[in-house]
Amino acid sequence: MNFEEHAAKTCILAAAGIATPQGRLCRTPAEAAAAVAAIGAAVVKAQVPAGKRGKAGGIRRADTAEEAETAAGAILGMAIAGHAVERVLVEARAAIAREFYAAVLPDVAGRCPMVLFSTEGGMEIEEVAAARPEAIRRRRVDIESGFAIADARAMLYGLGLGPDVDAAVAAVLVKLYDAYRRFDAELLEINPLALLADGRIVALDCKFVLDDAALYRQGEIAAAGAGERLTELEAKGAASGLKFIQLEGDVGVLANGAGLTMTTMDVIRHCGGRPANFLEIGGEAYTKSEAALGLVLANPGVKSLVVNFCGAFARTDVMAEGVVKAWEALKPKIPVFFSIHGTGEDQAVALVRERLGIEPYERMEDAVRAAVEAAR
Amino acid sequence: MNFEEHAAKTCILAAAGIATPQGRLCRTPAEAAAAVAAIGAAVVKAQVPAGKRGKAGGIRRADTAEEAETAAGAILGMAIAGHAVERVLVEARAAIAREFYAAVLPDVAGRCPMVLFSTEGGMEIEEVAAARPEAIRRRRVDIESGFAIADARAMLYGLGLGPDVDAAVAAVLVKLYDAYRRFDAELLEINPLALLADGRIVALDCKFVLDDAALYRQGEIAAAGAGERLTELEAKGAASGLKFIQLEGDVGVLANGAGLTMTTMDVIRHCGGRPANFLEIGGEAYTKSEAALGLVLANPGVKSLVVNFCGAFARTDVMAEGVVKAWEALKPKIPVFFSIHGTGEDQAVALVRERLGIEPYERMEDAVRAAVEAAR
Amino acid sequence: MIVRKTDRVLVLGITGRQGAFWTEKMLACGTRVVGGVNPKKAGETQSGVPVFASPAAAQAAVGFDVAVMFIPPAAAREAAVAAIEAGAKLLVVLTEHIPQQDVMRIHAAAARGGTRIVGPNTAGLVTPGECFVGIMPAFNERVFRPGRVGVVSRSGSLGTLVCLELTRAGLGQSAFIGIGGDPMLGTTTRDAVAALDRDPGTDAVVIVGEIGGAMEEEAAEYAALMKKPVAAFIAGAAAPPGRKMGHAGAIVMGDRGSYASKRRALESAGVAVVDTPAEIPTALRRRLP
Amino acid sequence: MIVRKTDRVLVLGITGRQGAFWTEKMLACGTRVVGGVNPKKAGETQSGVPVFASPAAAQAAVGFDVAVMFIPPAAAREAAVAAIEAGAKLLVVLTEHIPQQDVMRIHAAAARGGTRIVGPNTAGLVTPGECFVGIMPAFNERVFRPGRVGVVSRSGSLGTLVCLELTRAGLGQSAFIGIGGDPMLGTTTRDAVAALDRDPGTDAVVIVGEIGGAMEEEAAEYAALMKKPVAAFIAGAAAPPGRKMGHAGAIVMGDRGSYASKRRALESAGVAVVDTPAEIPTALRRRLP
Repeated sequence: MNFEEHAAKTCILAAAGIATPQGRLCRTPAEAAAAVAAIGAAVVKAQVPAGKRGKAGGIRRADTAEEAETAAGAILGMAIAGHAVERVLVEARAAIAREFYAAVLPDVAGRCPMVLFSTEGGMEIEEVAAARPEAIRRRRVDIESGFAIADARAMLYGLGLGPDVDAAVAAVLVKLYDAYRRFDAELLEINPLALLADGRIVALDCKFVLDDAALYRQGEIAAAGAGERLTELEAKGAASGLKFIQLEGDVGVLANGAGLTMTTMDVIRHCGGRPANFLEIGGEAYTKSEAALGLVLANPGVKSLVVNFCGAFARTDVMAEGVVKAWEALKPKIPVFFSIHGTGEDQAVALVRERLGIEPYERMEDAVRAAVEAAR
Repeated sequence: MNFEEHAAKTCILAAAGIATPQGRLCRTPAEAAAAVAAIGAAVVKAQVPAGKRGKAGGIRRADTAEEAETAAGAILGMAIAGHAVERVLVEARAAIAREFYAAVLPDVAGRCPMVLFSTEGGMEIEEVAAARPEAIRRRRVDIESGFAIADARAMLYGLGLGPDVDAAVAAVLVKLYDAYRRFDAELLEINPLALLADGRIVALDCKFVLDDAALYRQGEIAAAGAGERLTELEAKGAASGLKFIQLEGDVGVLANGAGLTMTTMDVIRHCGGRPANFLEIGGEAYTKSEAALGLVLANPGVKSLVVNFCGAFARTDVMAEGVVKAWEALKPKIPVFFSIHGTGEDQAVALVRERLGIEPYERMEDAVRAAVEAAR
Repeated sequence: MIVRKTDRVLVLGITGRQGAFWTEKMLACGTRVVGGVNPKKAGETQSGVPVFASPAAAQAAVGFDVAVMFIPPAAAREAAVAAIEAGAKLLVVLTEHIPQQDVMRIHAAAARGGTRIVGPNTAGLVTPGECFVGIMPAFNERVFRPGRVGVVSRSGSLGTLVCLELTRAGLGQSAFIGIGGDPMLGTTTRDAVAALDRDPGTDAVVIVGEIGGAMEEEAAEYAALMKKPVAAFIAGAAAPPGRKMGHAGAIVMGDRGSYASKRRALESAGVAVVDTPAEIPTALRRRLP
Repeated sequence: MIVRKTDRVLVLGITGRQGAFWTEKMLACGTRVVGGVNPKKAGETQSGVPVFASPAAAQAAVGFDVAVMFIPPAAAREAAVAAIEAGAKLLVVLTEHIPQQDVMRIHAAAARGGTRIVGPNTAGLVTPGECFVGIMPAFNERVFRPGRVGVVSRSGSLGTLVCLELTRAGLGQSAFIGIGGDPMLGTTTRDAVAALDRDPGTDAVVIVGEIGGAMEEEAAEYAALMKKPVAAFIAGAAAPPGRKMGHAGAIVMGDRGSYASKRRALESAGVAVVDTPAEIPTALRRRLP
């Protein structure tokens, strides 16, 4: 779950005790103008759960209330990475001496958290990594012993920040790591972390991604997250406990398990067709094939359908029963092509044959090819 | 600055380490349905910076995704205490054993913070105070020594909650007080604070009001606050650093100082008229009379205007100069009635007389009476 | 809290624009300003008055009774506590918008140090013909004249208008006590009314109140026992509920702090509550012996 | 991580619906299940197997080599650490949706205890004709047949399809290693490929990969040095970027984890990458001696 900048700052950094600029969340140009009147020269920043807002024109400076009104007027209503901008964060500007980068993220190879710090703040860390890899300090953390001030000081050793800045940045890194742990972050990044002209260290931006699997124990902050922007059908899928992703193609897909579903989509593409959706009914969700088929068929672009079952844990007879029921109830006008194997196969094939009068294909590739041709 | 329930929970209680139910913030009925699918039986609650949402129909139960869709559909778009409901908090329900009340607020008489606790949670504390005042425990806090576990235990003594609940509630009260101090609360209230059937203590609702005067040092959380919902003109006023409140009357008011402005409004009412606004140009704002007059005149309901100056710190000549300039620029078609006294009076009166050809009234009551009659 | 010309006054923030301006005005009105504070300008003089590094340094060098603050909100707590700890008997806090918990800490320090606080967010104290401390037009003879009516006001601008009305009607003032527009004040309406009741130079009292809080109700309890006549005007009858009317203390929440509650309490106590400020002199005259 | 019928297996959460169901299946397939764990049902039996209060109790009483977890996400870390500390040589973590930082703590405990982790979010391990551990249809003879092809798969359902295709084509399997759909696994594609490379019963290897992460690229580095032929199918060529495709590990961020990157790496290493699962047997046959 992504958090928009303002939520990451007000929930995570504030709780961590990491300073951020004075800011106000505004919905209208008039509110933005009032905010600048209250806090002075500011930046006006689009609030969307996506990066690269600056490049998209979603970040502008405003020295006066009038400029804020203009800036907010331009940004509100923009679309950035598919997200309509509904709110802007108006945030006080201050004189910046230097910009750093700080983050905590999982190190897959080390199977542990990793703290990152760079004196090259303000640009994409991938660009820094490509251009000046030596500018990035990395430190793997033993998750059981934690990350202490001494670890932070060791990371900063030799960067020549000076004792005051060293101490202040080390304190921020420790707080950042503690917040990463406390709030079950998948990613917690401050870029830039600014050293102000007056010596204070302030987080000018913040990216926080909450581990979806930890939501059950992070109920306190979950409501501040942006969630995924879902289409109406995707939300309906989520409401039925189904992971449904709506795509732009015309061949509907119903398969069990994430790997098999992706593969069905791939084979559709391989045969020259375009998949209309991803929809997983893996794990316990295999009992929900009736609702699942309803979703696939509600997608207006669908012209034909592939049902591809390969039962292991999931019983193909149970899944086929749901599909047949949904098919009889919805009476869709589109052709459907089956391939059924694994647990419960015989009963499942018999059911489809008798109730729908359809003969499943022996190979899923053949079922897919037929569906792709039918959609043309 | 009021915080809506979800913001109070995700920013303040989460940072304080006080548990809240799993929740999701939703903008559409489909999102609400998906949230219930994810978290189970829930309450759907209108998010507005106002109380008594339940009585207004802004809180409903939903056991299924379908019920959540219906409930959210009914609540979204409602208006509660003048606020359009744009978002609902969908929050997991749990079996509740008891409901308590806990709050920290300023005790004006003691000039110090006061912690409140009551075993009668879930109702308005004013109603409890009226019906069963003995059910409310109050404890003044010496702000320099703070509020410790021992203080909390002393408050709970004799309530018969049992040792486990006693300890858990005491811990919550200490955390609540610490959050009150840390986040410069004007009010921090949990009602109800629930003892669940499984023994956990969970905050089911939360009200947090941030001291506006402390905003400068609470920049980290300010963006999570709801701000005041302002009319377009009020926001324009705020953008000029002016406290403007738009009312439904027809006699515009321009006076210096909060007390004198309120009094001018009162005298308008006393004379049978209806004031069109509150607008303070007290303190340093006295130099902004030009912008201020623009605001007053932009209010479409205004049919006449009273300008009432009583200069002390504020110089009436400076204020009159601004008014004359604005009047000459805007050329309004409505009549204006002046009363001017105190610092700079002679120059101010001469200015109004010469440039506008208007003779100020000796007494503000007479100016007001004339304006009220002109507005009829 | 009636200031006298014998009171030695220390101006905190004396070298700022407002501090310097009002120090001149105070000196011109007879106020015994003995020094000012600005740690960065210690050793200099301002308006002929020595500048000290701290209230403690001022106390040691010249001694002071009253401190008055021209200090911005973010620095107010520290400055106030320093003045209290240096032994101020009276501290006049002009500053508006001090965070509430800082205000509580100032009050806690004052309670420990035995200092009386006036304010925060007051326009100050005036003893017409004698001296003043704050930002009131004490020098304006159309507004203030020496006399025997004591005025207590939450608002500076409205208090000025009321004194103007009194002066216009030939009623001079024994003292003007601006208690401040904040919700949590060191000196309440009741405290100020009681001080005027005890003051031999005061024959009658005017309460200039506002909606919000319960100070007028408390003062009414005291006024019920007074022999001196009391008149009152309460601002905010026409204010919409739930919104702060400029002053942080001026807000009606539910029934609390309402105009009706205050008027009812004062009238029950025998106070003459008038509808407009211009009616105050008449109302007072009727009750004066 | 090739399971053998001599391995003593402990089932954590044996009395739950899935735990009980799959214990029956494992026993029926020849797996040497020596016990289960449920603190509340210690002393009882399940499918003829004793239930213990903890992995430590089971180790003391009967001894075990492999533990397999039918445990919900919120309890997974505690259960896993208990099994590791009781001396599990191999821990099969079937559980999906374990919080990532709990996964890190499991891996940290495993590193200290010298335990190999398979998973999280794996469907388990199958040695056709011998035994299996997990939730795979090892009992289905249309899917699994003893043979000499080793299969490594992130996905259970797709791994099943691939084994079905091999069996259909007359190619039996030496071992199926489900490594799991999570992003941070105890056993990577490379680890599993290396194990099959060392296994004398394996003549060829099939990699069933997915978009997301860098495991296929790492495995390619190893495969480049292998003598045994390797074929691969990578799922997710048609997946939209930036979205999790059911598996937490299956997500393309920017270039990272893309289909193109994986295919390029594997082909450079001499691996036969096919477009559909059905092409795997043909591709393998071409390279087998």
